[in-house]
Amino acid sequence: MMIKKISKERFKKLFDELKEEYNIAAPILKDKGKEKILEYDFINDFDQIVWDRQPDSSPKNIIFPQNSMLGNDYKGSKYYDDNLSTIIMGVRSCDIEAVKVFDQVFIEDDSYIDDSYKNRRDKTIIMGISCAEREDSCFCDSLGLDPIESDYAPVYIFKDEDEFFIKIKDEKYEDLFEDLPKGDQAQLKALKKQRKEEFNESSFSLDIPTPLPEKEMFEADIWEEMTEKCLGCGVCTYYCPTCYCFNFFWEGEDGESTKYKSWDSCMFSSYSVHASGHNPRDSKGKRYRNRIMHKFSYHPLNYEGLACVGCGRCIDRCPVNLDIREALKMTEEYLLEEGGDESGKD
Amino acid sequence: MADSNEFEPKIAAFLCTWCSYAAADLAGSSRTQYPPNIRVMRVPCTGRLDPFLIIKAFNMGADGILISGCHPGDCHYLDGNLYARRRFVMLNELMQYAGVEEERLNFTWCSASEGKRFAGVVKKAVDRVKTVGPWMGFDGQGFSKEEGDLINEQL
Amino acid sequence: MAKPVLVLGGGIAGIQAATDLAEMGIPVYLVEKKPALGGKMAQLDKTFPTNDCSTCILAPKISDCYNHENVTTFTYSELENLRGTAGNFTATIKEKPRYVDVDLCTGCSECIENCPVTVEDKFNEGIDQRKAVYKYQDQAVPNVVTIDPEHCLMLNKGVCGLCAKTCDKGAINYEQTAQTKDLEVASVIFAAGYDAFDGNIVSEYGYLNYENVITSLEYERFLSASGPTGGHVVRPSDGEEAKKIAFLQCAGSRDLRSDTSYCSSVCCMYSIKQSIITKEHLKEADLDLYYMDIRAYGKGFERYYNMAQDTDGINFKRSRIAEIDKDKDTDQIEIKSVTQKGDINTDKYDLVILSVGLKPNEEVSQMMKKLKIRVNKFGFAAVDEINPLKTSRDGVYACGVITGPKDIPESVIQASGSAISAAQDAYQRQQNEQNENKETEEQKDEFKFVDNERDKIGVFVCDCGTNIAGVVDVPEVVERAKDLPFVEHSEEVRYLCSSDGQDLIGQRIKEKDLNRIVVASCTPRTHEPLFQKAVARAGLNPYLMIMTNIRDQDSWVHRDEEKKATEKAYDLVSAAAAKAKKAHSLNREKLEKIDNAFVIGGGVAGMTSALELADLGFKTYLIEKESVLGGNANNLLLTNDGQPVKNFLEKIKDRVNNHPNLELYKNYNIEEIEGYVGNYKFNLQSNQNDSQEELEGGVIIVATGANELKTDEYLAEESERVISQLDLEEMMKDNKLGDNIDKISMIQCVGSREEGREYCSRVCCTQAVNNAIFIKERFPDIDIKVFYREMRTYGFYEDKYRKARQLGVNFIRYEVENKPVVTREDNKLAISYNEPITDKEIKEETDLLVLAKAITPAESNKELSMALKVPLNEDEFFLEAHVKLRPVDFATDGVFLTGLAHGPKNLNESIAQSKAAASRAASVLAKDYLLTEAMVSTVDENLCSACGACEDVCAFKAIEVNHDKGVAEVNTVLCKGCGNCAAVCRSHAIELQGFTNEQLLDEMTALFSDRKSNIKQMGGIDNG
Amino acid sequence: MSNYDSISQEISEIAKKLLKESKVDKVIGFGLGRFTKEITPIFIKKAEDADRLIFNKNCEMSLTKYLLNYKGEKVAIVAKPCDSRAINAYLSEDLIKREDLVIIGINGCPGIEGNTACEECNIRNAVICDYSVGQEMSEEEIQAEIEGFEDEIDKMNQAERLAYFQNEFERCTRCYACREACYVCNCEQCFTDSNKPKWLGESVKLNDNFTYHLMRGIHMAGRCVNCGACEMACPEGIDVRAFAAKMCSAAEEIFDYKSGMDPEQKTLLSEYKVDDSEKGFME
Repeated sequence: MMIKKISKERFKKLFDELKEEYNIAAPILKDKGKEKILEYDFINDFDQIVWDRQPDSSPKNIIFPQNSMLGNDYKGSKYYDDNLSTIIMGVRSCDIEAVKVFDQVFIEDDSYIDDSYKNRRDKTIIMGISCAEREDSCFCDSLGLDPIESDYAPVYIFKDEDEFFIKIKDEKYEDLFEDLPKGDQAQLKALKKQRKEEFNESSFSLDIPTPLPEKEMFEADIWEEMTEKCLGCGVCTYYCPTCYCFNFFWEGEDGESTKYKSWDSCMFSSYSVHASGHNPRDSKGKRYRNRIMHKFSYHPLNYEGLACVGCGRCIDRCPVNLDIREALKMTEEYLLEEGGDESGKD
Repeated sequence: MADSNEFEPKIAAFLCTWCSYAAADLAGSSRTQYPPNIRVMRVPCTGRLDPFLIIKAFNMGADGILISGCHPGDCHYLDGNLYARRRFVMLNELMQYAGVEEERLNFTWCSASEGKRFAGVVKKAVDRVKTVGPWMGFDGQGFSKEEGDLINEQL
Repeated sequence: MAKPVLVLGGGIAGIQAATDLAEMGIPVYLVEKKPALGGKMAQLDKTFPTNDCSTCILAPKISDCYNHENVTTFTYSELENLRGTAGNFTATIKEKPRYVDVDLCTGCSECIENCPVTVEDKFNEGIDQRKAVYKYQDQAVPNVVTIDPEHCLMLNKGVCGLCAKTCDKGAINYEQTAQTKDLEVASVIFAAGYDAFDGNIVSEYGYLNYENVITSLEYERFLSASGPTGGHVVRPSDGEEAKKIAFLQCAGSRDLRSDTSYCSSVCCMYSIKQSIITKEHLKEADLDLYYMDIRAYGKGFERYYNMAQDTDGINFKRSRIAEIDKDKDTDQIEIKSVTQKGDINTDKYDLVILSVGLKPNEEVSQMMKKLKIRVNKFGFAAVDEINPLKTSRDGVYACGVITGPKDIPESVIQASGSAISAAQDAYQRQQNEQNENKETEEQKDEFKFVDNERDKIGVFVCDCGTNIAGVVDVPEVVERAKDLPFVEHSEEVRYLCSSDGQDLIGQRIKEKDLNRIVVASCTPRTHEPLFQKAVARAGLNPYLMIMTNIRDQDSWVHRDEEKKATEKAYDLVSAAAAKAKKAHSLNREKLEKIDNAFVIGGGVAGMTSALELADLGFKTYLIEKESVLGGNANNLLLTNDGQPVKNFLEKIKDRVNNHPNLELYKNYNIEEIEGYVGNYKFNLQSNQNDSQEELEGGVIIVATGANELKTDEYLAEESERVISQLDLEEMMKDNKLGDNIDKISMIQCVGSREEGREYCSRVCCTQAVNNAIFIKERFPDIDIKVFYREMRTYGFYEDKYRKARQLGVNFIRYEVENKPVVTREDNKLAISYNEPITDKEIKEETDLLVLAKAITPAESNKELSMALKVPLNEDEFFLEAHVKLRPVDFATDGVFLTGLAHGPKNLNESIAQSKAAASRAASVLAKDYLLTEAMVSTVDENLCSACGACEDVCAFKAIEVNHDKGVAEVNTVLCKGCGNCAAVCRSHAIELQGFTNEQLLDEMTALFSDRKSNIKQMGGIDNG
Repeated sequence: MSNYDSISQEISEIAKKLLKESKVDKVIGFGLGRFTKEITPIFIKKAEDADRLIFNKNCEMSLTKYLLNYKGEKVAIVAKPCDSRAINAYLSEDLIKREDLVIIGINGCPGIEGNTACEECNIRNAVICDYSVGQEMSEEEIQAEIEGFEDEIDKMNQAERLAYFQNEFERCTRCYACREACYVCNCEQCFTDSNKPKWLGESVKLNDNFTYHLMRGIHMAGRCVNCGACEMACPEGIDVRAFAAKMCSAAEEIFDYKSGMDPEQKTLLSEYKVDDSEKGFME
């Protein structure tokens, strides 16, 4: 482990050095019509990076692009070079945890290794950043994550006003930061302690068994009511850092077609339609059940940890303000009322 | 279109079978010459034309469209062309608003006896499309290698 | 087996009569003197009062008729003789030599281009020129050339022969001779049409001396886009655009000095039409119409007339023409005219159009005389008011202008009407005939089902001799087509339409197991049926054949651009292949039907229709809500030609009461109507007692009549001395015109042609004239004044008008803004009016005031129109499917219209129309089953959200939302395959078979595939 | 609208009464989320919960579409003027039954915060309702609300417009939130999901994105009530309403047509007049 401490100016210099060797993606403000949205993209200019709040979307679009022709497709980004590895700067605990979910599914699961993901992932270095303040909708700590620091990123940044601690946990990358001035470990510890204290308690507390009891919850009658207002648009899944469902298709004319891999969404009514026309998830409730159960039951059953990281983006982006916390609370209450019977769990 | 450097547009033409397609046939039997830039798709009635098909023509790379049906009142199916007229007026508004040049959007009527007029309409439509050049797609990226190179040069 | 019927004349009347008969299953011989079908209507540009394009509406009718399996057409042929009696005629037909083998000629017109002889083109009224070998018109049916024996060098001088050299089909045959044929027929319909007045009749207007004086039919060709001037209005003298134009009405008509003293009925309207169209062509033009009375008496005419009056630059001048001269300097025509008040005006015009009238063809008149068919003094076939379609010779019927001047819809009505009379002579429904039919039809079901097989497309590209191959590089197209997806076979054929070519397609289908066929040749409009049959013969569903047009729309129109034409041909072939790939087997379905007919309304119209159908053997239900039959006719004294109406009425009422096939429901109201063509159900409720009836039938005829206007204008409600023309007839009937009446005043247009009732009631002028004559002949001392706006005694009724004036009836014109005023003083009526010639205000007493009250639509029309789902027009009369060519049909199949419910008309017109409605209804009932179209709409129930948009836009009421199932349902019997529903359906739940979205999209994909290599997709990015 | 509290209270009281008297099974309205202060659609089934109903300038969602989920049930709905037009449109297509429906219409709608559609909205009173709440707005007041509104895109030239929309639709991820939020989009299957035929590719490319929005745009013709729900729903802040709004203004300008004004009204493209405009046709 190595700790460095640098000024903003020095970081900028470092950035300029790194960008010669790496593609760099970081959260920058992007014009989205009337508003500006904080989103990860490949950049060339350090000053563009916004450090101080949770980006509006996760780095999923970098590590798992929406459409890929089974190579890379970054919409022809100017600052992306396919020959270089990529550093993603400023990734928060929640999003780091989400990358872990991807890694579990696409790389660590022996049953199938997704080469295109693995190639991309192998060429990606994640530089995490410590959260300083809670957003309205996020609740990672309620799910047991630490917003201050995540162990899963090999390099971690702690921003203190105009100064940056850089903690290099993976020896592999120490070379990159060798020349930087050393940081004081105690000072960093103090900063973390102060952060922790300042980090207000989430008003949202959750007491559910994980994995959620599969059969019991599958049969629970709460789903339709929970999703009465759901439009079925799929925005939640697109902005979810852990949703990784995808679809393959060919596009183009005879002899000239391209195979694509593209995000899918379990909230789409067409998600699980059979060729026969039958759809086992033929209602919004059933589809939302899949979303919750995947995150809180199926994933923990098959891997480790939850597949929800509490980033709250689905809450922010939902056009009708459907709140996953309300859904989880309803689940909790349902289990409390109905679920004295432990046999439901397995 | 290799024998000349001049831009030769390719225009998607939808003609109703009873009037305008007949007019095109009449232009043929009276040997009235017109430019070979249109590709005719025969439909029973302009009322059959879902505006989607017209939008799709641009999506696929047609440089323009030409739609011609029976004159109002002449519809073989009584009033199909009158419904079509509204659709086209609205579609035209939409396409122009979206930034598609009006010269690419050619709507008219031709009766079965208007062979000469049909030839004139084609000439006019082709001339109109020529004035605005090749359609580069809604993404502005062009459809052919040449167009692509042109854009890359500009970049 | 029904015996054939002979129809003479291939104009619109003949075509209609032939088609109706053929639809009833009766073989028809259609004989046309000219080299092609179409008659006068084919020469017209637009038609009034809708400005419909004449060709657009006529051409499909011609091809339907020409291609009908029951119609045998003899063009360029004439009737020589007719022997025998009704039911057993022998007609001798002479086919004139064309010097062209009709079976070999493809109509390619190469010979025409090479012909060195140029002559006047009769089709274009001699304005234009044509060659000695010629096509009668561009869209000639049959589409073959004819050699003009008068001018052909080879035929006359034995030199030239260029056409024969040009034609590699060997279709030219200078040795051809006239052929005579004897045809055995049951009955004959004369639909021989008319001639427009020629130059001699109108010579006094300077027609023969001044180039810039032309006839209206010549002008029609000027206006036609396919005419000699390409639709430009120019002066013949110098080809300059005409800016000031005069129309002279009644040129030759209503003229005592000539033998055309009748009114030609159509000239006012066609001149209005021409003036409106002229204004469309030439916005700046100044048009003057010189007229006596504008006779806008037909349905929708008054509105049209008003529209013209409201158009700037169209001026109606009520004046007589005094003098016509030419200004030698400017070539303009100078017209001196005199108004009613005697003012003289002089104006100059670039172009003067003589609104010439209609007269029977001299030869036809002579022929009729020869065949013992009585003609009237003008040479028209003599018919009467009660039998308007029957000639003096049994078994010989007449329709169209041959019975008197009339417009297109009335000709069509008469044609349909005469068809049912002719059918009664010919029609014997025999079992063996039905069996025969069934056998041929059922073959269609035996196509191999190939839809789920791997596509194997066969492409056949026609050279059409040199017509295609001379421009398009056919071998290249054939070669490249081989590489198209799923193309199994691609081949060049010299003449694909030849019987060898057709057989070749069948052979290849069998050899190579082809299951989709692409034919690249001429236009599918004429040749699709041919190739469909060729494919069907080889056991393949005909709808798996897709045709594309690389001749009429490619090689012929890009003659100097061989490369581009070849590229286009390839594109079109690839698009057709793409479409073929997505083609499905389609079938015309057979549906059961009920052979009974409903007739609603027991007036003369309803009774006539019902009797015609009953006579043909169809069970007919006649429904009348009143307790008496006869309707308005019960009030009439005499027909317009002086026959007692009562006798006629008694006769048909008696027949109605006693006909074995006719069930009469008097005093019944219709409670409910449901169903569709072939399967209607009526619930009737007696308005006398509780009895109810549930009846089933296949067709409905609406004959619900109309009413006399109820008004209080002119003290109509206040004084017993103010009566209507119908009341007057009642008085005349009862001999109540006694000594105490010295003065009778008649006011015309009471409630007609005014705001709120913008139509002419049509019958009143003639009725007033007839009644005035009746009175004058019996009481010559009674003073009769008729206050009129325009006398509309059209056709032969003009003679009555003249007679009334000769008898001393006073006709006094008034303007609608300045109506006569009626007052009552001491129980005496007085009428005040402006005397137009002297311009003096006059007030005088009158003993009786007779009002020509408007004919108004029945109040029940609204309710019935909703129950039947058929429309009303803005005046609330029923609205037919097409005012020109479908005057008794509704857009909804199986429902027909006749009589006053359609609009005001005279008795003879009602009778003719009722026969027509019966004829149209019979053509549905006479079939063994209903046959749907193959290309109809189908609904994917999974996608349909039952929003009803398709139902809203369907003009044929073929779609209905089933609210229980929550889906739209298509009645394939009614669907005409226009596809409007498919375009309006947002979820694409409804598709038009044969033109599916998939087919159109794939067609487009093929056409633009060379533009599809989007660089964003292919370039720049490593595909890994 | 001056007093949201009193309006909210009115709505609550109507709802309470309707539920208590079992006139309806549920009331669809606006309320607050459990963990946020954001407005969210709520579905009140018990009279005692009716107090949760509120109305304020953040009630941005279009609730009309939820009616399709309750066919055959008795439902009350809180309807802004634009929603009331949408209800009319559903009624005209027989998608819902008037007798099953109790409409609590908002009069004098002040517009929704952040919803640009409201800047040009000239229907500020519910056009169909059983109960109305709020103060009806007069024609003058409405004119004052929309005064000064101009379509900025209309002022651009052709190339600028194309560039503007390319820039917008470049961001589209085709999540179809605009579609799902829109009351008009109630097809059993959207054309975007159709395989036969395939109208659009699955990959998110500008050419197809643009095409999608055009196709959606033409489907809005004569049906969009300009509620702005699509724009509010777009997570990418794309001007997804522009085409629909253009269709509204064109329909009004050319055909004097406003959608959803009457439950008997046919949609713009399901009818015609003989003398309809031929704007944009070739000479």
